[in-house]
Amino acid sequence: MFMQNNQVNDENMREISFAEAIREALAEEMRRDPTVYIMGEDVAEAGTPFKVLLGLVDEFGTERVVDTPISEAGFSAIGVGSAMTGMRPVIDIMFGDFLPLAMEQIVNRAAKIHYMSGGKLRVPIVFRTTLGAGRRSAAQHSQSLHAWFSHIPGLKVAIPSTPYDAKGLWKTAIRDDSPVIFFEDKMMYSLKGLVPDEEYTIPFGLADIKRSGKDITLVATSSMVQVALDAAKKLEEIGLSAEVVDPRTTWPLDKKTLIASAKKTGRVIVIDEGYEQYGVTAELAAVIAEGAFYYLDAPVRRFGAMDVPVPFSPVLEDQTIPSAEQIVEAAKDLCAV
Amino acid sequence: MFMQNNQVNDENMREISFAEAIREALAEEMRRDPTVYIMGEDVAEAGTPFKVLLGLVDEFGTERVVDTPISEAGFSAIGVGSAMTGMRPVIDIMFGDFLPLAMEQIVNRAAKIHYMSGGKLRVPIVFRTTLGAGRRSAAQHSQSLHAWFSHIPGLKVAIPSTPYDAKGLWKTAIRDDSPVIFFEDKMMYSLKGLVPDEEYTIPFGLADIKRSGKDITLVATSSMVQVALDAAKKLEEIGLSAEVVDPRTTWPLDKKTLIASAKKTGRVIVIDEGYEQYGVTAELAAVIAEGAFYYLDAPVRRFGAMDVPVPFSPVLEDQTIPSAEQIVEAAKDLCAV
Amino acid sequence: MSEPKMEPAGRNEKSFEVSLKRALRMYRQMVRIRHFEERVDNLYKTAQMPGLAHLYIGEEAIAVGVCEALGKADYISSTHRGHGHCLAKGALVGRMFAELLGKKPGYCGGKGGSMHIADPDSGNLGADAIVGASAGVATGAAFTSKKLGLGKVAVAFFGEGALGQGLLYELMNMAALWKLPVLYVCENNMYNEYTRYTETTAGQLEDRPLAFGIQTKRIGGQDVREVYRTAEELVKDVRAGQGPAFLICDTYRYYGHHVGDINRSYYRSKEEEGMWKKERDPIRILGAWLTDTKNVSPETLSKIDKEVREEIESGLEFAKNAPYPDPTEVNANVYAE
Amino acid sequence: MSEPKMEPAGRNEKSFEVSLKRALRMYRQMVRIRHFEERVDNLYKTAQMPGLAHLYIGEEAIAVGVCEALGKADYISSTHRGHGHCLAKGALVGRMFAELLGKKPGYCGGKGGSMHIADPDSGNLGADAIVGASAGVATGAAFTSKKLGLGKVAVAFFGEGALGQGLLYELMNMAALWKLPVLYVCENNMYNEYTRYTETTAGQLEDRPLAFGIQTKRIGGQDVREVYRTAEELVKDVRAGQGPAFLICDTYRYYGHHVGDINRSYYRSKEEEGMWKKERDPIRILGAWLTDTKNVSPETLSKIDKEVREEIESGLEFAKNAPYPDPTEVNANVYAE
Ligand SMILES: Cc1ncc(C[n+]2csc(CCOP(=O)(O)OP(=O)(O)O)c2C)c(N)n1
Ligand SMILES: Cc1ncc(C[n+]2csc(CCOP(=O)(O)OP(=O)(O)O)c2C)c(N)n1
Ligand SMILES: [Mg+2]
Ligand SMILES: [Mg+2]
Repeated sequence: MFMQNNQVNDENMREISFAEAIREALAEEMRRDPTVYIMGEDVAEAGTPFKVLLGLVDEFGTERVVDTPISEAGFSAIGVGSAMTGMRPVIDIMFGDFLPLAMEQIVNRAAKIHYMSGGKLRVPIVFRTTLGAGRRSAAQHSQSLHAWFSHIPGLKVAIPSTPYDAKGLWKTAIRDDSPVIFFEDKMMYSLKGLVPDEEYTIPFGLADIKRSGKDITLVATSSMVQVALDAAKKLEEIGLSAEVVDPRTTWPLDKKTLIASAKKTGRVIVIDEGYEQYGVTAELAAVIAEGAFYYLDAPVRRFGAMDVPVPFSPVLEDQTIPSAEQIVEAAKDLCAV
Repeated sequence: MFMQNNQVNDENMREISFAEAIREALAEEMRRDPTVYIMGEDVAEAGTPFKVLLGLVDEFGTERVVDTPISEAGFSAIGVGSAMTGMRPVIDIMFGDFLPLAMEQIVNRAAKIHYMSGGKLRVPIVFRTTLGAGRRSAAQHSQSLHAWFSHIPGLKVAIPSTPYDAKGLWKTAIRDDSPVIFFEDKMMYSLKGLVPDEEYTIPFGLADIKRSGKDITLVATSSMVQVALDAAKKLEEIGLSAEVVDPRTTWPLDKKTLIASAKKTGRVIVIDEGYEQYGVTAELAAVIAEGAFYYLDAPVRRFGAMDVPVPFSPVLEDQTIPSAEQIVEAAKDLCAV
Repeated sequence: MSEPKMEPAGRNEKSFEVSLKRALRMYRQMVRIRHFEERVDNLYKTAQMPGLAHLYIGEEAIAVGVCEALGKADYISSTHRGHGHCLAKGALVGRMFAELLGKKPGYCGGKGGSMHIADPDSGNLGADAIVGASAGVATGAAFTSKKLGLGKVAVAFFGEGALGQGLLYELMNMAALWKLPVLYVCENNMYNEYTRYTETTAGQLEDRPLAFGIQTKRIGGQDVREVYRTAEELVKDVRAGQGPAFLICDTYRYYGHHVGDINRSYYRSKEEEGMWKKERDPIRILGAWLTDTKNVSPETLSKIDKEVREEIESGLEFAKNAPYPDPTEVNANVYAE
Repeated sequence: MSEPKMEPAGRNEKSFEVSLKRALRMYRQMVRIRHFEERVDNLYKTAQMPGLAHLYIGEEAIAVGVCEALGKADYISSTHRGHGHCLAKGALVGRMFAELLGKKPGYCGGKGGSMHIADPDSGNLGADAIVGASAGVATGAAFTSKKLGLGKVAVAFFGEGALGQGLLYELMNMAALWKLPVLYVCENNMYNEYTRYTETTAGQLEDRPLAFGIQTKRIGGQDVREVYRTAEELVKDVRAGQGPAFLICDTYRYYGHHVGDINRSYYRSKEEEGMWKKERDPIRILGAWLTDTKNVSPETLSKIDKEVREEIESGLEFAKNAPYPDPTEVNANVYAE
C-alpha cells in the first residue's frame, strides 16, 4: 500500500482495488447526478474488456450505460454535444491508443468551445481511457499518450497512481465543468489500497508526496509511482533518502510542490511511462530546472518509455518501461554514491 | 535575409519566396521520381488555399496532383497504403488544425509499420501541413501542433524557417524512407531568401546557427526564428551578442549543437510557436538544462504560444504569440543588464 | 456522380402554401441575411474586418425555411458559412457585426469571430469551422433532448462537402439506432471550396443517409416555401420520436468560397453564376410569389428592404463604435469557473 | 437491423462447382488454419504464449475462399483476427508460431505478435489491430496498383464491426470515385466483441457500400466453394478496372472474442454456438461435398488432417526452439535505413 497524505484515519478505511475505486466513484456520481452517463464500446453488460465497469449497468440500466458501435469519433462527438446541452458524459475510449480517432473532438471541440464562445458554452465531459505497456499487446495497444492532452489548453489531465487517488480524482473529474481526460494504467486495476468510507474528492492540481525524503526527489506519475517507490526502498538500503512526488494531474500542474521538493533535495529524477522524447518528463524537468535552478546540485534526469513503438516480444517490451533498477543507478550517479 | 551556414556563394544564388522554394522542391522531386505524388483537398487547379502548389498540376497532371474529397483520415490512409507498396506520397493536410483527423493514420500506422513488421515494410510518406497564428483565423485554424508528432517514435518532423531550409529539407523529406511531418508556417509563404541554383538537400537532425553570438543563445523554430533574429538585433543595440540557433527538425534533434551553444553562452531562451505547456520548448529546455548543466549561469527560459485557444480578436490574438520585445526583456533579465 | 435534377419530381406548388404573415417574415429574414453579408463583403474589401468570412448569399432560403419550422428552444449547429443560420435562428445584427470585428459585445466577446458565432439564448450551439463537426454537436444535443425528455429537435446545417467526413456516417448510424431527434440539413451548393462536388462524391448524395434507414428528402433549396414546408414535415416526424431525418437542399453560393475568392473562373463559369442569380434567387422567387399570388405591393417589399437596411446600418454602427475586449480577457474562459 | 437470411436468395449449387484439385487444396488450407489456432488456444491456456490472440476458427472458408481467388502478387490486409488470412495467403506455420511466441524467426522478428503479422513476400501487407485500418492499407495498395499499372488486386479483410468506423465510408467514396482495384471483404461473424452487431448497425450492412455505387454481394460464408466462386467473379471485375467491390460473408467465430473470453453466456447462447458448429462448419461442409459428390474417401481427408497436424506440430517445435530476438533489437527498425 502506498503512503497517502490525504488519508483520514485507518479505522474508517477499506482496502479496495484500483478498479473498484473507479467503479465506486462512477456509481456514486451517477447516483448523485442523473445527468451523468457512460458511453462507449462494451461498457454495459461486458463492463469493458478490463471489467472495470462491471455491474454499473445493473444499477443504472442501458439508458445510462450506453453501448456503442465501434465509432470513437462519433460517440465522442455525441458526448461533446450532449455536454454542451446539459449532460455530464463519461466517454469510454477502451485503449489510449484509440484516442487519435477521437482527437479532433477532444482538441478542436471539447477543449475550445468554452473559450471560443466567450464563456457561454461549457463542455463538462470526461474521457476515460488507459495507458501503460507490459501486457504483451504490442505497438497499437500499449501507448501512454497523455502528453498530447497535457499540451492542449482547455483540457485537464488526471493520471492517478492509487485507488485512493483514483476515486477522489474521478469524483472531481465528473463534477468539473471543463473537459477532463482521465488516464488509468491498465496494469494497475488489481492494485489494492485503502479508501475512506466517507465521501471525498481530491482537487486537481495538487501533487501528493507519496514518500518523504531528503536526498533526492523522484517525481513519478501513474504506474511509475510504484516503480519510484520500489527504487526509493532500494535506495534506502544504501542510505539514500528519496522523496516520491506524484503530481496526480499533469494539468493543472502543481509546480509549487514539485519545485519545493527539488529545492529541498537538490537532485531530481522524473519518471513517466509516455515516450520520453517531447513527453511529460520534458515539461516536468523543464519546470523544475527553471524553478529550482539555484538549488540543484545535479541536472534533472528523465526516464520516459524508450523511444520506440512498443514491441511485442517480452524480451524487448520489458526494456522499454523505466525500471526501479535504472532509477536506482541514476540516483546513485546524481548523488555521487 | 537570414544568415545561412550552408550557403554556397552568392553568385549562384537566386532570391525566391518560401512558397516558391517549396514548390521548386516538390517539382524537382516529382521530376526525379515518378512514384512521388501529391494528394489532398484542392491541391490541383486551386494549388491549395495558400496557392503554394500553384502550377504543379500543369506539369504533372491530375494523376499526380490529386484532388480529394474532404476526407483527411481517408486520404491519409490511402497515402500510407500506397507508401507501403512503392509510392512516395505527399499528403496535404490544409491546416495543421486538421491533423487530429489524420492522427490515427499517422501515429498508429505510418509511425509504427516499419517497426511492427520487423523492418520489412516501409512507409516513405510526407504529411505536408501548416502551423502558426496571426491570420485572425481563430482557435480551429491557428494551431501549431508539431509537439505531438515530435513525441512519437517513428516520425520525423521538419519545421523550416527560411526558403533555403524549406527547399533543402523538403527534398530530404521526400527521399526519406520514414514518415515525415512537414510543418510550414502559413505567415511565412511570402518571405524571401536566397537559394542556390544547383541542387542541394539538407540532412535532418542538423541545426543551423542563423546568427553567431557569445552572450546568450536563442533557440528558435519556424516563424520564431525571425522573431529571435529581431530580438538579437535589438539586443545588439544594447551591447548583448545573441546567438540564434534553429534546430530545423524537432526530430531527429541536433542536441549537440544546442548544448554546445548553451555551453558557450551560458544563457538560453527557447522560443517556439506551439502551446508552451508540454510543448516543444519543454523538450529543448530540458535537453539543454541537462546537457549544459554545469555551464549555465541562469535557468533556461521558455517562450511558447500563450496557453489559451487562439482567440479571434486581433487585440487578443497578438498577445498569444511570442514577441521580440518579450525575448529582449527576458534576455536582459538573464544577462542581468 | 450525376448532377441533381433542379426540379425534383413530385414538386407540388399547392403543398408549399404558407400564410402571408409567415411569408413576409421569411422574406424579411432572407433580406436581412442578404444585406448583412453584403456589408460583410464590403467590410472585407475595404480592409475594415480582420480575417476572412464565408458568405451565405444565395442560400438564404435554407436557413430561413428550416429555422421557420423550429421553435426558439430547438437547437441548431452551424458551420464556417454560418451567418445565415445564426441570423435565421434569432441572432441580432449588431452583436453579429461586433463579433466579426472582434469587439467586446460580440456574441463570443470577440474570441470566436465569423466562424464561431454561438448564441445559446436563441438555441444556436455555435458555428464550427471543422467540416462535419456541426453534425456531431447537433446529434449530441439530440441525445440530451431524448435522455432528458426535453422534446427539442436539433438541426445540423452543413455543406455537401461534409459527406466526405467519416464522422457523418458514424453519427447517422447512432442517430438511427437510437432514434435521436436530429435533422441533418445538407446545403448542397455544388462546391467543396474550389472543386465541384461531383468530383468528390461517388453515387447519389441521398443514398448515404438512406443506407442507414434514415428518412431523406432532396429538394431545390431556392424556394423558401418549399424548404419550410418540407422541413416542417420532417421536424414533426423527428420530434414525434421517429428518429433522425435528412434534408438535402440544392443551392448555390453567389460569391466565392470566402470573401477573398474573387477569380473563380478556373472552377466555375460566370454563366453558371449568372443563371442562378437571375433565375433561382430565393428573394426574388418569394418576392414574385408575394406580389403575383398574394397581392403584396412592390412598395411593401421595398419598405421591408429599407427597414432591413437601416437595421443593418445601425447594427454596424453599433459594432464599429463598440470597444475591443480588454487585453486581459485573453486568459479568461480557458476553463469554466 | 434485421438478421440476415442464412441462405441468400439465388443460391445456386451449380455455380459453386470447383475442380477436385482446388477443393482439396482449400480443404487442406482450412484444416491448417483450424489446427493452427487450436494450438494457439492451447498455448494460451497453458500459459506458453505471451499476450492474447483472437481466433478465426469457424470463419476459415472466407480467408481460404477469397485467397484462392487471388494470385500470389495480389495484396491482402488483415485485422486483429488475422491468423487465417495470413495462412491462407501463404504464410508458413513455423514462422507464424515464432511470431506469436515473440521469437526472432517470427514474421516480424517478434516485434509484431499475433495482431501484426506481415509477410510482404506472400502479398500480405500485415494485420492491423485498429478496427477498420485494414481497409485503408488495401485501398492505398490498390491506389499504387492503379497508378503504376501493376494489375494487382488488393483485398481488405475486416469484421462487420469495422462499419462503425467512419474511415470505411471515406475510403469507399474515394475507391468508387477513382475506380481503385480493391475488394472489401466484410466477415460478418455477428459480434463486435461482446455485442451483437444488430445493436450497433442501423439498416442493412449491404446498403452501406451500395450507397457509394459499389458492386456488393452478401453470401453465407461457410461454404468455401461459394465464397471462392463469388470472390473469383468480383476479383475479375475489380481487376478489369470496374472499380471496387464489396463482399459480405455471414459467419461465426466458435471461440471467444479472444482466447481469454471464456464465459460468453451473457452475450450469446451455447445453443447458438452449438448450432453453428454442428450445422455450418466450413470444414464439414466441404468434406461432405468431397465425399458425397466427388467420391473422395474419408481416408483421404483423414490423411490430409494427419499431414496438417504434423506440419503444425513441427512448426510449433521450430518456434519453441527458436531464439528470442537479441535485446539490442529493441532499438532497430524505428526508422528505415
Ligand atoms: C475537416 C476540414 N477539412 C478541410 C477544411 C477546409 N475547408 C473549409 S470549408 C471547405 C469546403 C466545405 O465544403 P462544403 O461542406 O460543401 O461547404 P460550403 O463551403 O460549400 O458551404 C473546406 C475543405 C475544414 N474546414 N475542415
Ligand atoms: C478503433 C478500435 N476500436 C476498438 C477496438 C477494440 N476492439 C478490438 S476487436 C473489436 C471488435 C471488432 O469486431 P469486428 O470488426 O466485427 O471483428 P471481429 O472481432 O468480430 O472479427 C473491438 C471493439 C479496436 N481494436 N480498434
Ligand atoms: Mg458546398
Ligand atoms: Mg464481428
